[in-house]
Amino acid sequence: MTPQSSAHQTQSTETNAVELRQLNIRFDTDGGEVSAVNGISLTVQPGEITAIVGESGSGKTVTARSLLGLLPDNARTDGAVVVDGHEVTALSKAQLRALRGRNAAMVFQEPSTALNPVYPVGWQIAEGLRAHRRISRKEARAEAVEILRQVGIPEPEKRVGHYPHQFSGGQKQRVVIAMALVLRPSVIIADEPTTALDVTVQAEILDLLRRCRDKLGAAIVLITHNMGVVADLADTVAVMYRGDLVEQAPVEKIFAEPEHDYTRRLLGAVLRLGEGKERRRSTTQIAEAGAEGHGDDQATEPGPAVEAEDLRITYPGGLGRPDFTAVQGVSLTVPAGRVLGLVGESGSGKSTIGRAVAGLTPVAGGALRVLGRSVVGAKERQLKKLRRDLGFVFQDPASSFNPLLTIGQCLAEPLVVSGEAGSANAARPRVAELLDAVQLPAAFADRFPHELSGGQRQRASLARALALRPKLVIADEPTSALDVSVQAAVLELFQSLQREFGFAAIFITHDLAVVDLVSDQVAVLRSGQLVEHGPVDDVLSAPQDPYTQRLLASVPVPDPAEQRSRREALSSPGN
Amino acid sequence: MRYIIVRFLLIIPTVFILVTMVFVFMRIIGDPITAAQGGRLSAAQLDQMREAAGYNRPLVVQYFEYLGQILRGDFGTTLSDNRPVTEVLVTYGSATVELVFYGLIVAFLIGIPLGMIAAAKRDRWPDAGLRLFAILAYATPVFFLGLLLKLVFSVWLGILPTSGRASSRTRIELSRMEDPTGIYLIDAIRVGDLSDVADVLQHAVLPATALGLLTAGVFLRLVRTNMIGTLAMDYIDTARSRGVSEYRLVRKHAYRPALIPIVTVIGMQTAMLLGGAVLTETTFEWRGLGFQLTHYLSARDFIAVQGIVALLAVIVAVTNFLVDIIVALIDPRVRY
Amino acid sequence: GGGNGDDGGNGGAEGGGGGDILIGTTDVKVAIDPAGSYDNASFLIMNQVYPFLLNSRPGESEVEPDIAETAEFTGETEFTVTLKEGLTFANGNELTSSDVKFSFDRQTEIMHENGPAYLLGNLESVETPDEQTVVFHLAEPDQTFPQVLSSPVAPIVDEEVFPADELLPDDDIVAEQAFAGPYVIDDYSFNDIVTLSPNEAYDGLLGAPENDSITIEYFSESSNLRMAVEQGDVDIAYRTLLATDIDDLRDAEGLNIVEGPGGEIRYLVFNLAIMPYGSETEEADPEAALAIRQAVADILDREEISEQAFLDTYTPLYSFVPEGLPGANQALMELYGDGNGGPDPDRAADRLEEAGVETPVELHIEYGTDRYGEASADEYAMIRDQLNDTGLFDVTIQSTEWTQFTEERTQDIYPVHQLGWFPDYPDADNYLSPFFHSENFLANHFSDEEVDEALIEQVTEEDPEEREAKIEELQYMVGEHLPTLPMQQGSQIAVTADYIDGVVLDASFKLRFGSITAE
Amino acid sequence: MSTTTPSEKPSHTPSEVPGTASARYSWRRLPVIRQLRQSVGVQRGMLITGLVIVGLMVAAALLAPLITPYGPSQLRGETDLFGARQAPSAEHWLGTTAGGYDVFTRTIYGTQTALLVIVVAVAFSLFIGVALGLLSGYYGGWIDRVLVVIADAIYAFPTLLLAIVTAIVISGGSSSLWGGILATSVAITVVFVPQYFRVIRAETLRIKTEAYVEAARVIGTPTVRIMARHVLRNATRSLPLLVTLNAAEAILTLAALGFLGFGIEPSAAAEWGYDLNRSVSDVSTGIWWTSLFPGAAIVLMVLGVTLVGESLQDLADPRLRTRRRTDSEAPQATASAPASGGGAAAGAPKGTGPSEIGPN
Ligand SMILES: Nc1ncnc2c1ncn2[C@@H]1O[C@H](COP(=O)(O)OP(=O)(O)OP(=O)(O)O)[C@@H](O)[C@H]1O
Ligand SMILES: Nc1ncnc2c1ncn2[C@@H]1O[C@H](COP(=O)(O)OP(=O)(O)OP(=O)(O)O)[C@@H](O)[C@H]1O
Ligand SMILES: [Mg+2]
Ligand SMILES: [Mg+2]
Repeated sequence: MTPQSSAHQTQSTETNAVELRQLNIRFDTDGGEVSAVNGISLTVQPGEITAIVGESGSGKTVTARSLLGLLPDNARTDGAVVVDGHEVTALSKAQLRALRGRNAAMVFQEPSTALNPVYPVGWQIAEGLRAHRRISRKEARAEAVEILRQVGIPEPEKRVGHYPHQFSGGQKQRVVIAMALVLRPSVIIADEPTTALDVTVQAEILDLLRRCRDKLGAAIVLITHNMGVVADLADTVAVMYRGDLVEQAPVEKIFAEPEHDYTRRLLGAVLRLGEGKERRRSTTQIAEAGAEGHGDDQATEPGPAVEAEDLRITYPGGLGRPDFTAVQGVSLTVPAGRVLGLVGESGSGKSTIGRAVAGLTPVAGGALRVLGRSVVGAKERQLKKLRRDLGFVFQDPASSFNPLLTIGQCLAEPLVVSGEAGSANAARPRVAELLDAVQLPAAFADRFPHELSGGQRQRASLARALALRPKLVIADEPTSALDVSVQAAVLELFQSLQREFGFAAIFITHDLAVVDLVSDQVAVLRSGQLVEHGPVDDVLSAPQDPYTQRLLASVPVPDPAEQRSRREALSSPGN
Repeated sequence: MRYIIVRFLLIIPTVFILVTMVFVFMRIIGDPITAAQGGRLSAAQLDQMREAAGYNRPLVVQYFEYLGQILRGDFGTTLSDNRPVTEVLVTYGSATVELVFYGLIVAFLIGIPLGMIAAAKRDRWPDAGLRLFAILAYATPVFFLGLLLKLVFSVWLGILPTSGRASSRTRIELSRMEDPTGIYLIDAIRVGDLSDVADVLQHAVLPATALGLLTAGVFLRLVRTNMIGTLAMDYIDTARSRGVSEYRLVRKHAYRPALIPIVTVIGMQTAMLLGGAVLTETTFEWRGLGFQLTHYLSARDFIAVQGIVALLAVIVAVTNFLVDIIVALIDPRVRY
Repeated sequence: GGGNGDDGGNGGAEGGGGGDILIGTTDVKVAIDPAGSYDNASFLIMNQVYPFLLNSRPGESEVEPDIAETAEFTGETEFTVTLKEGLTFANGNELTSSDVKFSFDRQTEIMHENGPAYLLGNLESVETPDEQTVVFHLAEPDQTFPQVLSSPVAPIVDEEVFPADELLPDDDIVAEQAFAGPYVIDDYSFNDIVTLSPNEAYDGLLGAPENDSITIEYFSESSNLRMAVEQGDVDIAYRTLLATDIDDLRDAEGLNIVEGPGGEIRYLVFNLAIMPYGSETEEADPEAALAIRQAVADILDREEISEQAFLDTYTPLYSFVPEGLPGANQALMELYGDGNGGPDPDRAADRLEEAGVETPVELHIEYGTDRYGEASADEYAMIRDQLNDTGLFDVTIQSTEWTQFTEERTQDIYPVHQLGWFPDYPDADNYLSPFFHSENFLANHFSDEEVDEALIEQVTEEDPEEREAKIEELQYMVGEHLPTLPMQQGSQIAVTADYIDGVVLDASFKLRFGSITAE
Repeated sequence: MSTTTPSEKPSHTPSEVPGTASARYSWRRLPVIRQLRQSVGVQRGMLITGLVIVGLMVAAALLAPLITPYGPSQLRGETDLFGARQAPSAEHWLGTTAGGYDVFTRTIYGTQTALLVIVVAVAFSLFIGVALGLLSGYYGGWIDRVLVVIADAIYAFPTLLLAIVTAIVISGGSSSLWGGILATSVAITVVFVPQYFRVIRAETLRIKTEAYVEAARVIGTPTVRIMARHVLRNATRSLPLLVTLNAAEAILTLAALGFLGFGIEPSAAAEWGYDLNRSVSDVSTGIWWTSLFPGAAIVLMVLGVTLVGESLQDLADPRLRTRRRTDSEAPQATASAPASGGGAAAGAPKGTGPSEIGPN
C-alpha cells in the first residue's frame, strides 16, 4: 500500500491498473538462453479489458505471469512491471504475497488443474481471504458462499463443501474466477480462461467476466488466441508476435484497420461462419468432376462411402461398472467423394464414430457399412482389406508419428505393409511424390517428426493418409492443435487434396467455422445422439434443432460490432 | 462398496497362487526327513520314513489334500518341531508386525520431513546432502548397518542391548500373562510395569533404526520427488497467485496430494519391508516370521513354510487393500 | 567384558542357594516330546526333565542306574531293570514299570521322522512282570544296550499324559507337568526362553540340583550370544560360539572357558565306486584307489587345519573313535604321514607311484554349506590347498546346501565328500558299526567280511577289557582300508562368567544343569 | 496433468541439413551419454560421480588379475599359509579374512561376481519381463489377467525369501561359480520380472492408444510388426532407470543371499555378502578389516549405480531437471535444437520424445 514514490513521465492523474515498461523476460533452457519477451511496454486502465493475442509461444502467458511475479526459477526479467501502483519486480516476498490476490488475481487456463483436488472449493476460496484478512472461519465461509452465488453456482450453500472433481468443467472455471474475485482485486489476469471449454460454456464464462468488470470495475487482462473471444469481450487489444508487442489499439480499430502486418495475417486466417458458402459452390463442382473421373476407372457407380444405421457403440465398463454407451442410434451416410463434417461438444461421441468407421472400435449394435463392406463384427483380417482404402488423420500431429522413425519411414510404412513396396528404401520415390503432394520438400523424408513444425507434421500426416490412395479419409480434429494461421493453411491443403483425389471424408471438429469451410454435409452430435444431419448450408443457416441453434449462437463472431449486436439480441429475450 | 468387495476378493487368488507356488517349490527342493536325518540314516531307512509320512505319494494327491486342509482352516502342524502352524503364525507374526511398525515410525519420522526439506531446498546443498544420506541409507545392507549400530551403541557405549525383543526377565513376565497379544509393547503396558515398557522400548531402538533407516531412505526419495512434482502443479501457482504463503503451500497444498502416491508406494513397500525385515530380524535376534521362515526353509518344513507364506501374502494383500482405502480418505476423487 | 547386565537379563548372583542361572545357546529347535525330536538342543532339556533308567554322573561316561535300583543283562538278549520304589512325576502321577514300557513302545509306535526311534532297532519287546520290573528283549546280543537306555530315545514319560500313538504339543507337556527328572519346566516359550526349576519328586542318580533355577535363552546368531555373555546378559554360553569368539574370549576378563572332550567328529567319505580308480570307473583298480586314499591321509595336515580354520576349537583326529571313549587309539597317526600326525607328501608320492597312479590325481570334494558350521568352507579350502600344494592332486571343491547334499551323497554323485557325526550315545561302537558294516548308512560301497565279523564280535563281547582290545584292533583294520578319513574331533566348550561353578563337560556329552552354581 | 504443452513451433524449422539423420543415431543419442550431455550442476555431479564409481568397479572387475597380488581363493604364499585374520600389512594391504584369504584380493574380485550377477540377472529379467509385458499389454484378455495376477502374487512375496526359495530350487543349493551366479541371478530375476512386466505392460497400454500405433493399425500393419517397430521401441524409455535401480537391488540381494548362506561359496568366487557374513563375529573382537572392506564395497557399488539411476530419473523428468544457467561456467550446449514451446515441453528431451518419464 506504500504509494509509488517514483513518478513517471507519461502519467495521467489516474494510475494505470497495469503498466509494463521495457519488459524483458529470458529463460535458461537446455538449449541455452531463450528470450521469451523482448522489451514490451503496455498499459491497462482501471476497468478496462485488454486482450493479449498472438500465436502460440509468442509470450502471452509469460507476460501475464510476470504481473504477479509468478515466473519459474529459470526466468530472468528486467524492465518495470507496475501493478496497481506497485513495482512487482522490486517487492519482497512478503509484499509480493500481499499483492497477489489483493491487487491482482489470476485465472488459469485449465480449470481442472487449477484447483487442488484434495480440498473443498470453499476451503480454497476461504484460504485466499484468510491470507489477506483477519477473518473467522465462519465469515470466510459465508463470503465463499456469497461469491459462489455471484458467479452462478447453483445451491452455493451446499456446493461450498464439495470437492473440485464434483463440478463440471464450466463450473470449475467459475469457481476459479470466484477465487479470484472474492478478494476484489484491481486487476484480474485471465490466461485463456475458456480454451478448455465448449463454446456454449465459453459464452457463459465470457459473460461472467464481463459482469465482473461492470460490477467491480476491475481491470481485466485477457489472454486468448480466439479472435471471436476478443471481439466479444475486449476494449483494447495487444498483439504479440515472437516476444514483441507489435500493436496495441482499441478493439474496433484492430478489427477494422489493423496496422501491423502480423495482425493482418492473424485476422486473415480467422475463419468466419458462413464464409465457406461461395467456396463450397465451386468445390462441389470440382468434386463432382473428380468423382466422375474416378467413375471412368471403375466399372460400377460407387455407393455411399459410409452408411450407418441405428449405430450403437459402447465401451466396456471395467470391473463392477456397466458398459458405457458412447454413441446411440446414429444414422448417417457419407456419399462417395463428399465431406461430412461431424460436430458436437467434447465427449459427444465424434471420435468414437470416426474410430468405429475405421474399425478401431467395435460396434455394439446397428449397421455400419464402409465402402460397401459391413464392419460390424468383422474380423481383423477382413478389416485389413478395408483399411487399404482408408486414410486417417489424427488430431495431434505430434503424437501420430512414431518419434523413433523418420518421416520417410513413417510414410513408407503403409506402402511396405500393403506390399506396394518391398522396403522403406524402395518406397522412397513414392514417398517423395507424397511429400510433394502436400507441398513439403522431399528432403524432409530424412527428418524426425520432432524436427518438423506442427503444420508441417500435419501435412506429413495427410500425406501418410493418402499414401494408398484411399477412397475414404477420416480426419479427427486435424487442426485443433494448430495455431489459426497454420490451421488455415492446412485446411486449404486438405480441400485441394480432396478435390484432387476425390475421396470421401469424415471431418471431425468442434469448430463450426471449420465445418462451414470444408464440408458438404454436417452432422451434429450431442451426448452420443445425432440431433441434426443435413447439407451444411441448411444446417448452419437454418438450424432446426434447438441445440444446434444454441451452439451456433454461442460461437462468438470475430467482429466486435456484430458480436455486440448479436449479444444484445440474445440476452434481451433470453435473460 | 462394490469395488471394496472386488478388491477384497482379489486377495484370494493372490494367496492361492503363492501357496501353490510354494507348495511346488518346496516339494522340489527336498523333504524334511532328509533334511533332519540325512546325515545319519541310510537311503533305505530314509525311504521307509518318507513312505510312512506319505511324502512318496503323487504330488497332486498331496496338493489337494493340503488345499482341503487349508479350506477347513487347518494349517497343520509343523514337521520339524511339531507346533500348530497357527500358533507359529501368531507368535512370529506379531513380532514381525511390531518390528515393521517400529520401522515404519522411524521411516516416517525421518523420511517424510527430510524429504519435504529436500524438496523445498531442491538442488541446493541441503538437498544434495539429504539425497546422499538417502542413497547411503538404502545402499547399506541392513546386516552391515546393524553390525555398526551394535558395535557403537552396545559394545562401545553400552547403552542399548545388542539383540532380542526384550530381556529374559521381561520375556518371562510377558509370557506368563493371560492371553498376551504377542506385541510386546502392548503386553508390557498391560502388565503395567514401567521397567518392562522401558526394556521393550530399549530393545526396539536398534532394530527399528536399522530397518527404519533403510525405509526412510526410500521414503525420503519418494517424498522429495513427489513434492517437487506437486509443487509444479497448476493449483500451487493458483494458490500462490491468491497470496498464500510459501510455507502454507508446502504444508497444506503440496503435502496432501503428494502423500497419495507415497501411501500407494508404501503399500507396495510392505512386501519389501517384510523382506527387509528378514535380515533385520536375523541381525537382531528378532524372532519374527521372516527369520523363522529361513529356518523352516532349511529344515524343508513345507507345512510351516506354506503357512507363513500364506500369511505374508495375506498381510501384503490386506495392506494394499487398506492403502487403497487410506488413499480414498486422503483423495476425495476416489470414492467407492 | 563381564559385569552385571543392568537390564534385568542377569539372574546371576541373585537368589539363594546356587542362584538363578541363565544359559544362552544357539542350538535351535527344542521340542520336548522325546518321540518327536532328536537334536542337541531338545536333548539338553529332556536330559534335565525326564528320568532315565540309566545315566552317567557328572564327569563320567559310564552308565549307572538312574531311577533304577538295578539294571543288568539277565541273558544274552535279555536286559532287566528294577525301578526304585515310590517314584512319581511332578504332577503326582506314579512312575511304574508300565510307564517305562509305555515310553519305549510309544517310540516304536510313533516312529516319528524327527525322532530317535530307530535306535531301538534291536529291541524286540518290553515286558513288565510287576510294577517295579522291566525286562527288555533284544533281537541280537548287544553290549551297547545300556548306553541306549541313557540316550535320547530313552526318556521315561507319563503314560497318563502322553498319547500312545502321536506327539504331544510342548505346551501341553508343560501344562501337565509330566516331568520326573531333576528339573521341571516352569516357563516354556518355544525357541525363545525356557525356565527350569528343581523337581522335588526326583530321586535318582543325579541328586537334587544345587541351583534355584535355570533359564535357557535361545539365540540365533552366535555373535549375539557372544556379546550377551561378554556383557553379562547370560551367565553361560553353551553351544555354539564361533571359533573366533571363543578364541577372543579366552583372554576376556571375568569369563572362564570350560572345555571337555567332544563326541562330534568331522571326516571325509570316499565313495569306493566312483572315486578315481573306483570299482565303477573305467580304469577300476582297487589298489590304486586305496593308494589314493592313503596318499590323501599322508598329505593332510590336520594340525594346520584345526589351528587356522577352527582356532583349536577342534582337535586333530587320528582314529575313527574319538579320544576320550574307552577303546579309542590313534591308529592313523601310526599308519600315515610322518608318524607323528604331521604330513608327508613324499610318502604319498611314493605310494601313488607304486600303485601306478597317474598324477596329478583329479579329485572332486563336495561339502555341505550349513550343517557343520560355516568354518567348513575354510576347512575344505585348506584341504584343497594342502592336496594341491603337493602337485600330486588336482582337487576341486564345491559346496551344496545341506538337504540337497545329503540327498545326493548316497546317489554316487560325489567321489569324496564331507560328513560329520554326533553320537547317539557315548560308545565306541556308535562310531564303527553304522559306518563300516556292509550295510552302512554312508552308502559308499565299502564292504569287508572281516570287518563285519569284527564289528559283531566287539558288540557282543561281554567283558569290557576284551571288548576294548577288539575295538582297538578294529580301528587298525579299518585304518588300512580308509573308507572314511577322520579329520577333526570337536570339543565341548562353554563360556561362563567367573562366578559360575560346576559346569562339567565330559565324555557323556551331556551337560547336567544340577551341578551348576553361582556364587 | 501440468500446463498445456503446445507442440507447435511454426516459426522455427531445424537448420540441419537433411541426410544427417543417420548421424543423429550416433553415440550422442545413446541413453546415458545423452543425459550426461544434458545434465548440469548437482545433477551432473551426481551422474558423473555415479558413472565414475561404476566405471572404477568395472575396471576393477576386468583388471582384477593385474591389480591383485593373489588369486581370490589363494590361501598360501610362496611357502606358507597367509594365516587367518592377519592385520593389514605390506603383504596383505587390507589384511586377511577369517578363512585366510587376502581381503584386498577378495574385495577386488568381488566386483567380478557382483557385475556378473547384475548383468545376468538384469539381462534375464529384461528379456522375460519385456516379452511378457509386451504380450500382456498388447493382447490383453485372459493372458493379461492371468499374468497380472501372477505378477502381483510374486510381487507380494517378500523379495528376499522368494530369492532364497528360487536359489534352492535352481541350483539345488550347489555353489559352483556359474551354478551360484546362475542361481542367484535367476532368483533375482524372478523377483524383478514382475517389475519389468509391470512397467512394460503399462507403457504398452499407453502406447497402444497412442495415435501413431492407431495410425499403424489403420493402415493394416501386422500385429507383430506393430509390436516390434512401434510399441517395443517406444516402450523402453523407462528401462535405463529401472535397470540401474534393479542393478542396485541385485547387489543387495546377492549380498543378502550370501549373508544368509544361500549365495556363492568362497572357493568358487569372491562374494562380498559371504565375506561380510563370515566377518560379523570379527568386529566385536576388534578385527575391523574383514568386514569393513566388503561392506564398503557393497555400499559403494550400490551408491554408484543408484546415483546413476537417480540422476537419470531426474534428467528424464522435466519437472525434476535443473537447467543450465547461461551465466554459469557450465559449457554451452551445442544448441542445435530450437528453443520454443511452452512450459515443461521446453524441457523435454529434444532427441527422442519417449525418454521423458511422465509424472504418472
Ligand atoms: N519455464 C520455461 N522455461 C523455458 N522457456 C519457457 C518457459 N516458459 C515459457 N518459455 C518460453 O517462452 C516463450 C513464450 O511462452 P508463453 O508460454 O508465454 O507463450 P504463449 O504465448 O502463452 O503461448 P500459448 O498460446 O501456447 O500458451 C516460449 O517460446 C516458451 O518456449
Ligand atoms: N476407451 C474408452 N473407454 C470408455 N469410455 C470412453 C473411451 N473413449 C471415449 N469414451 C467416452 O465416450 C464418450 C465419447 O467420446 P469421444 O472420444 O467419441 O468424444 P469426442 O466427441 O471425440 O470428444 P472430444 O471433442 O473431447 O474429442 C465420452 O463420454 C468418453 O468419455
Ligand atoms: Mg500460454
Ligand atoms: Mg475426440
